[in-house]
Amino acid sequence: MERIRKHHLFWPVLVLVALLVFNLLYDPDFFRIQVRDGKLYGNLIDILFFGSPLALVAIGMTLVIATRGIDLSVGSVVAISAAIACFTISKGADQNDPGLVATAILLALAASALLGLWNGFLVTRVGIQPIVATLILMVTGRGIAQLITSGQIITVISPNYKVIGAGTLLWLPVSVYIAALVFALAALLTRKTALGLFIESVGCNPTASRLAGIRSVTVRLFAYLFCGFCAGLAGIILSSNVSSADGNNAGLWYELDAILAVVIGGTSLNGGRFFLTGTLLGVLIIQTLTTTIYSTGVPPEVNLVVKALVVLAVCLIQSEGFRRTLARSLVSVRPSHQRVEGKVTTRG
Amino acid sequence: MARFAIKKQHVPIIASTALLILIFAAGSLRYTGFFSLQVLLNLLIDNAFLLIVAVGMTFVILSGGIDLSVGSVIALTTMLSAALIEQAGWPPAVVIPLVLALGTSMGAGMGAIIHYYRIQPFIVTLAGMFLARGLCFVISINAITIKDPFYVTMAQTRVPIPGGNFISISVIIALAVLAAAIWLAHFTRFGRCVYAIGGNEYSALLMGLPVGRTKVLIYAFSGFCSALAGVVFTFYMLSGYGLHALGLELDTIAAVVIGGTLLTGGVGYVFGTFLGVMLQGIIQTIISFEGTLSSWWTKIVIGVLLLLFILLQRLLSSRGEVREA
Amino acid sequence: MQEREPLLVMSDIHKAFPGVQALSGVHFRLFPGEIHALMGENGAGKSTLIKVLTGVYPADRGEIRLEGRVIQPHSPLEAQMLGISTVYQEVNLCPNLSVAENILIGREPRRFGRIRWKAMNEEARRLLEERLHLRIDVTRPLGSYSVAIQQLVAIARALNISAKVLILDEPTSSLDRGEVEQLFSVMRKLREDGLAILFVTHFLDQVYEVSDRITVLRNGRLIGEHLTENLPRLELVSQMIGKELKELEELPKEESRVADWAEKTLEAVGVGRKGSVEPFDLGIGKGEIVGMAGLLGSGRTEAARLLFGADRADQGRFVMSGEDTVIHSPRQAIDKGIAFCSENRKTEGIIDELSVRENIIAALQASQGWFRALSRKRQEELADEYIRALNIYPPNPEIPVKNLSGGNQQKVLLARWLLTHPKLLILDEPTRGIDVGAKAEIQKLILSLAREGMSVLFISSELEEVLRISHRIAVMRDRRKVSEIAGEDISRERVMKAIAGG
Amino acid sequence: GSSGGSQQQASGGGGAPAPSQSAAPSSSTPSESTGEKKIVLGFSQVGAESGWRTANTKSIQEAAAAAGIDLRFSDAQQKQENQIKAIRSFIQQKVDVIAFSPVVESGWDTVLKEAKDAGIPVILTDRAIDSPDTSLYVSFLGSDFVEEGRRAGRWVVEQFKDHDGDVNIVELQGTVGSAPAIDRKAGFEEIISADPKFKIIASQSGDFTRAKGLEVMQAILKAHKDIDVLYAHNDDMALGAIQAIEAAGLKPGQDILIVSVDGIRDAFVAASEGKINFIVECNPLLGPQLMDLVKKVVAGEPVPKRIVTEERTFTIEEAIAELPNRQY
Ligand SMILES: Nc1ncnc2c1ncn2[C@@H]1O[C@H](COP(=O)(O)OP(=O)(O)OP(=O)(O)O)[C@@H](O)[C@H]1O
Ligand SMILES: Nc1ncnc2c1ncn2[C@@H]1O[C@H](COP(=O)(O)OP(=O)(O)OP(=O)(O)O)[C@@H](O)[C@H]1O
Ligand SMILES: [Mg+2]
Ligand SMILES: [Mg+2]
Repeated sequence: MERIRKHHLFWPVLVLVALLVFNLLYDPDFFRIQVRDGKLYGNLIDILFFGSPLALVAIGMTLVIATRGIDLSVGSVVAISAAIACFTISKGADQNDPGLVATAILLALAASALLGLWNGFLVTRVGIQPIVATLILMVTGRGIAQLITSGQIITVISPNYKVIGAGTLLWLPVSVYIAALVFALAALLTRKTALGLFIESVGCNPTASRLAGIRSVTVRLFAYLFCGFCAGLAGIILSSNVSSADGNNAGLWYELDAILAVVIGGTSLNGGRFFLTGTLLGVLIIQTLTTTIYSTGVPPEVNLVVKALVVLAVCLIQSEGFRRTLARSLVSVRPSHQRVEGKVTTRG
Repeated sequence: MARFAIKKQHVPIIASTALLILIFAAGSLRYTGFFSLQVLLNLLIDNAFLLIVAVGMTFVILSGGIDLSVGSVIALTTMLSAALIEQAGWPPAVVIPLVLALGTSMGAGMGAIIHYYRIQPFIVTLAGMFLARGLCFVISINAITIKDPFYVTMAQTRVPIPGGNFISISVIIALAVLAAAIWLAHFTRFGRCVYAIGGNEYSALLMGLPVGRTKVLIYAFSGFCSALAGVVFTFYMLSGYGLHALGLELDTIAAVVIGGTLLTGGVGYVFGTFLGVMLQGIIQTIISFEGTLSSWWTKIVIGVLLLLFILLQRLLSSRGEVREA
Repeated sequence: MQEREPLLVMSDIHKAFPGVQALSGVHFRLFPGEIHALMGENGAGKSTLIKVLTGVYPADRGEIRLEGRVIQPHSPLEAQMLGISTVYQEVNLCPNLSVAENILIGREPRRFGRIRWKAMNEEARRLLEERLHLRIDVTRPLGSYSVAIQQLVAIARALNISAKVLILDEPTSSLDRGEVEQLFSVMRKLREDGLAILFVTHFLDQVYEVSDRITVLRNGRLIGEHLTENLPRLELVSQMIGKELKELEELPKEESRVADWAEKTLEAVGVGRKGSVEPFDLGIGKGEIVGMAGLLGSGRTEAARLLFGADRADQGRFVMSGEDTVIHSPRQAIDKGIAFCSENRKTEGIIDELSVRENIIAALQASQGWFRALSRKRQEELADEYIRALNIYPPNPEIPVKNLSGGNQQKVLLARWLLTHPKLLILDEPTRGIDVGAKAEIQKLILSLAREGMSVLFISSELEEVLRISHRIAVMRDRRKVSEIAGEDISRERVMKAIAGG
Repeated sequence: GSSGGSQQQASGGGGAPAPSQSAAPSSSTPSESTGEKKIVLGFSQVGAESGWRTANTKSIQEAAAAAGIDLRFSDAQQKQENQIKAIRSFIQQKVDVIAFSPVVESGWDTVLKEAKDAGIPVILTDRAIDSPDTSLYVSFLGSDFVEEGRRAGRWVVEQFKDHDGDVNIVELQGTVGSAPAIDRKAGFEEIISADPKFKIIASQSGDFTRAKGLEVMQAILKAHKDIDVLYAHNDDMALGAIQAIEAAGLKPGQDILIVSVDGIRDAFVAASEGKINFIVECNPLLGPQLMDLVKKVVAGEPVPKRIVTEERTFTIEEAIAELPNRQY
């Protein structure tokens, strides 16, 4: 029991379970999953389905944050990738031509990876602070996306393209498989090769890492590139889901949600240790919260207040200091004050 | 040793100033009506509130933290002011101190959570951002216009400057805040403690500095600045609205960082922030003088100008460093 | 002396960290007007005791009395206000602030709340010069100075606080003889003024030179408290280590095999860098140990960094096995079989969040690249091997390295580089903060590695150590290499003379 | 008629009078005749947040080119403060007329006074401002969001006039706090509140986007089983919602009646497939009307204070007929 409680994922899991239980109490049907037209249909599936693009972005973001960076441009990359894919398809004679769709996807992904590389270049080679370097693309990127779409929403009619974001494979949405695949890829890359160690060490202490011979430039470049790639994939899923590309709104505020997910998952914004599974849990928490808000009919004007309170609760409950205060005030043995404890908190 | 020897730490500031002058000169050559004092003064008038929040944010970033709640606190301040004045009929003399106190205590609350419960500033202030913005809509979804004579006077009074130009009262407030903040950062114990915390929080603690108190104060100060910026913003807009100052936190952070403050904390100058704000303003001005850009080109050009500026700044700075060495 | 009331009494102090009982039932007394040495192996709990005393960590159990009253400081600030001034083991100052600020922050001279910068710089300059005979530009950021200077600044800060108790946790670990003398004379003066001084060091000579009383800890337990004059050296060592030990000094001095060293592992020809080191020549033979001696700031560290590519040399060339090579980055140096263990373990050495295992294998893995990952099993084997070889405590490869005691962190760094089996190993203050037993072990290890053909460049501020193990000594002065002394010529006097310049 | 659009040059330089240092009220009211000097129009657009807005921008740009008016266009990226800055810089550039679509209704007095003092007439497009001082602008050209909501409401009431029992309505709101969302909601509620059988069982914000419309509708469909009507504040949300309804195995337009506002082309396509039952148009093509107005203002002719743009509503049949004519 003690071991479980000490596990870094214990509290995120608890929060997620609490949210789900709340839903179950509110609506006993919440967990019901039906099979409809050969696919599973239900709230839980929706959470996975709508969570998958965010999960993709957050996975990429985790690596960037682990290197002590941040990527604010993901939302814009989502929009650009969506725009490129839809624009390419819309220019085709036969929008449903598999070759065309594949070309469109490859183009979009290549562009996204390139944009990620550009961010990495600014950060590592030019030495611009990550937040500013990626802010540039965040601003410019929306413009580029709109330039591609001429400010319009490009609608495509391409069942083949639609499969990616709205299709079903073995009862589950295709996008869920894509997210799972990328997650597995990231986990494999970071845990089976030495990349994870390098990323963590660069994020923890860049100087020491350089002196230990770790190619910190390459490592960080890779992180940004991967993040761009993930955002691009998310853009394809999002646009394919609604069969259209909206340069202005696609992926709007994604950067905040993605960073939030990463932080809830236990990765520190100061770089170093990162937790991909934690990030995934963070995404599920955020998406479950969103779904909860929609399905319980919280009035839109208080949505944000609810979100704020939940976010606060999530991070307070993860704080050992708060739990101690809470326990103390519940038991109310004797009010004693907080102790200064240096940087001794261990993450198991 | 010479009296005019440039210190390495000052190189970015000097580079930014030089660039700002350069851009202004370029703008003057390119656009009619650009080369006038009033254009510069408008820069101040239009960015007074940004300057005020950015000053508060500078302290936060110097300490190695971040405050995402500033834009929402501004919105909440405008909303609260408007609701209290127009709907509840309270006098401005009560409302303004009240909103300032509220902003300050909200900041202090976030600071306390950040410090005592050791939660990352990003997430705490993000929650603060959602909360403040959400509270706006709880007060009212609609915009509330302010017709109170005091606010109208504050909004429309033009303080004449020799040469037929003018500034607004908000500019005076903003410049006063700037001056006070420079003093605070460089000539008080509090300010130095902020730098120390940014340099290394654990060391600061071991050096016997009041880390906890200072951190709470830093966020309280940022909250105060946001609320004050909210008041100035209310003068500027004469309305309370839940969507005011949307996304301002990023503009603010950008201004601070462009001004040479390191996001990792401990390095930077309040005056740099002033330059950062002016730079963002001048980019906006250039865009509106250009007058032929479509919406997307506007974004692209803003981004490209930003990039150019930062590249030049780095180039100049590294030159300076080489010469210094 | 005995009859006086102790100024400070810590009784029955317990402190546990996850997995480690750092202190169990420690009693400690400190009398006014004495210098009290706290001794123990690496990881014995010395620093922890100090941190408990100064409110950095809360004690799990126990009581602290100062002048008879129970105190319970919750932070170093409170401890300071109670009159306890501390220099912690690692340099805990702010690298971004100026030297003057680091000394005086929190107590700046002010007028109407406004800091008087001029007065502050003046005061800092005066303090450093008068007390520690150090003349540096106090307006420059602290981070631009070497570790030794930073250590002196930290000491100056502590000295400037009017205190009843002064705590110095390994203040001398990277200071040279002269600086140490300076510090000791200040300490003796403070002792006369009635201050109680707690002093931690691993240098036995220093203990016997200044201390009046010794408390020994082992594995977090109190072993004994003695008056210094009643405790012979060997007895002290065996109390610390827990077993009898023959005199440590008697290391087998290598009989020179000068002939072998004709084959050079690395030759630097006219290598230098503007503003840091004047061009110098240095060749290191296969299996040779070259020591580097010099005063504080003489440029030893900076010369070593050039050889490793940590800073890029802007003049001269390198020759390895007869061929010209470029060394522009640590990466290239490592690929060519050079390793460099930095003196600054906190900022340039350990990767603090990562585990001991990961820290140990970092350099080896880096040289193997991304895809040839060491298997987890292999990593554990390697880590275990070196934990045993260097006696790293606690012997758990999975704890974050930041939770290790200072000396043990140093051993982890050594392990990291030994693991790469370099052709040339550059060691900058490798024994910094390492206890007597371990120091001897490490010296033996270095000698045996050299016998197997590894070249070593050995930098230490402890001259004795350099003299003991070097085959050849390069002396630096004012950022220039001024002489080279080899073989039979090596003697304390000659080296001292070269260092002093004559 | 259409004329070559290459008249717009990159930079100004032509039209403005000799630069004077002061921005003090000058007596140089736009007295130049429209003869040789081109009229300079400063237009501050809200942003490019939707296809509707882009069509609006395009219409204005094309109409200006066609009318031979020198357009200074500035995009506010959805921020009121940017619009205020833009208007200040128009004053600085001494344009002949300023026109803008206010981001919000309130907070314009200060800057419009400056314009008034500088003698530059102001035209509002698309949205009104709520200033009591109507002398700050010469005319307001645009649609009436409340009326759009009412039209949607009237259609719903009409459809269910013979229906007894509750009519369950789901509302997809626009961005919380935005003027169209508030007004379209208010107008709709005003009409349906007349009869208590109309019940809004869920009302959630879909941020005016397809993706959100889909996501929100998906959740609502799980929580509510019998929905009769979907009222979406814009077409994009309706299009997203249609997808959700289809995924739930229902038939949009039949099982759930759908009303939406705007009238973009994709909505007409959906309507022609019977998936949207009623479209309330909100016309973005104000350009030609605006240019006429500008010319009149400059010429000193009297103009009406309020000009409502011509807007229609479309049932499925009308939508099918209209579809070929839709440009945006
Ligand atoms: N923050 C911490 N978290 C966990 N364990 C710790 C922490 N700090 C110290 N320890 C452990 O407590 C024990 C005592 O460490 P301490 O730093 O007091 O040793 P020390 O006697 O000062 O050694 P050294 O001579 O190497 O400085 C060690 O085993 C160390 O690993
Ligand atoms: N007067 C001074 N005395 C000592 N160090 C100085 C002095 N002035 C500057 N320094 C700084 O100290 C550093 C000296 O270089 P370096 O670290 O190579 O010396 P070192 O011989 O290794 O001595 P140390 O024992 O201090 O490490 C330089 O970075 C320099 O900036
Ligand atoms: Mg220690
Ligand atoms: Mg050195």
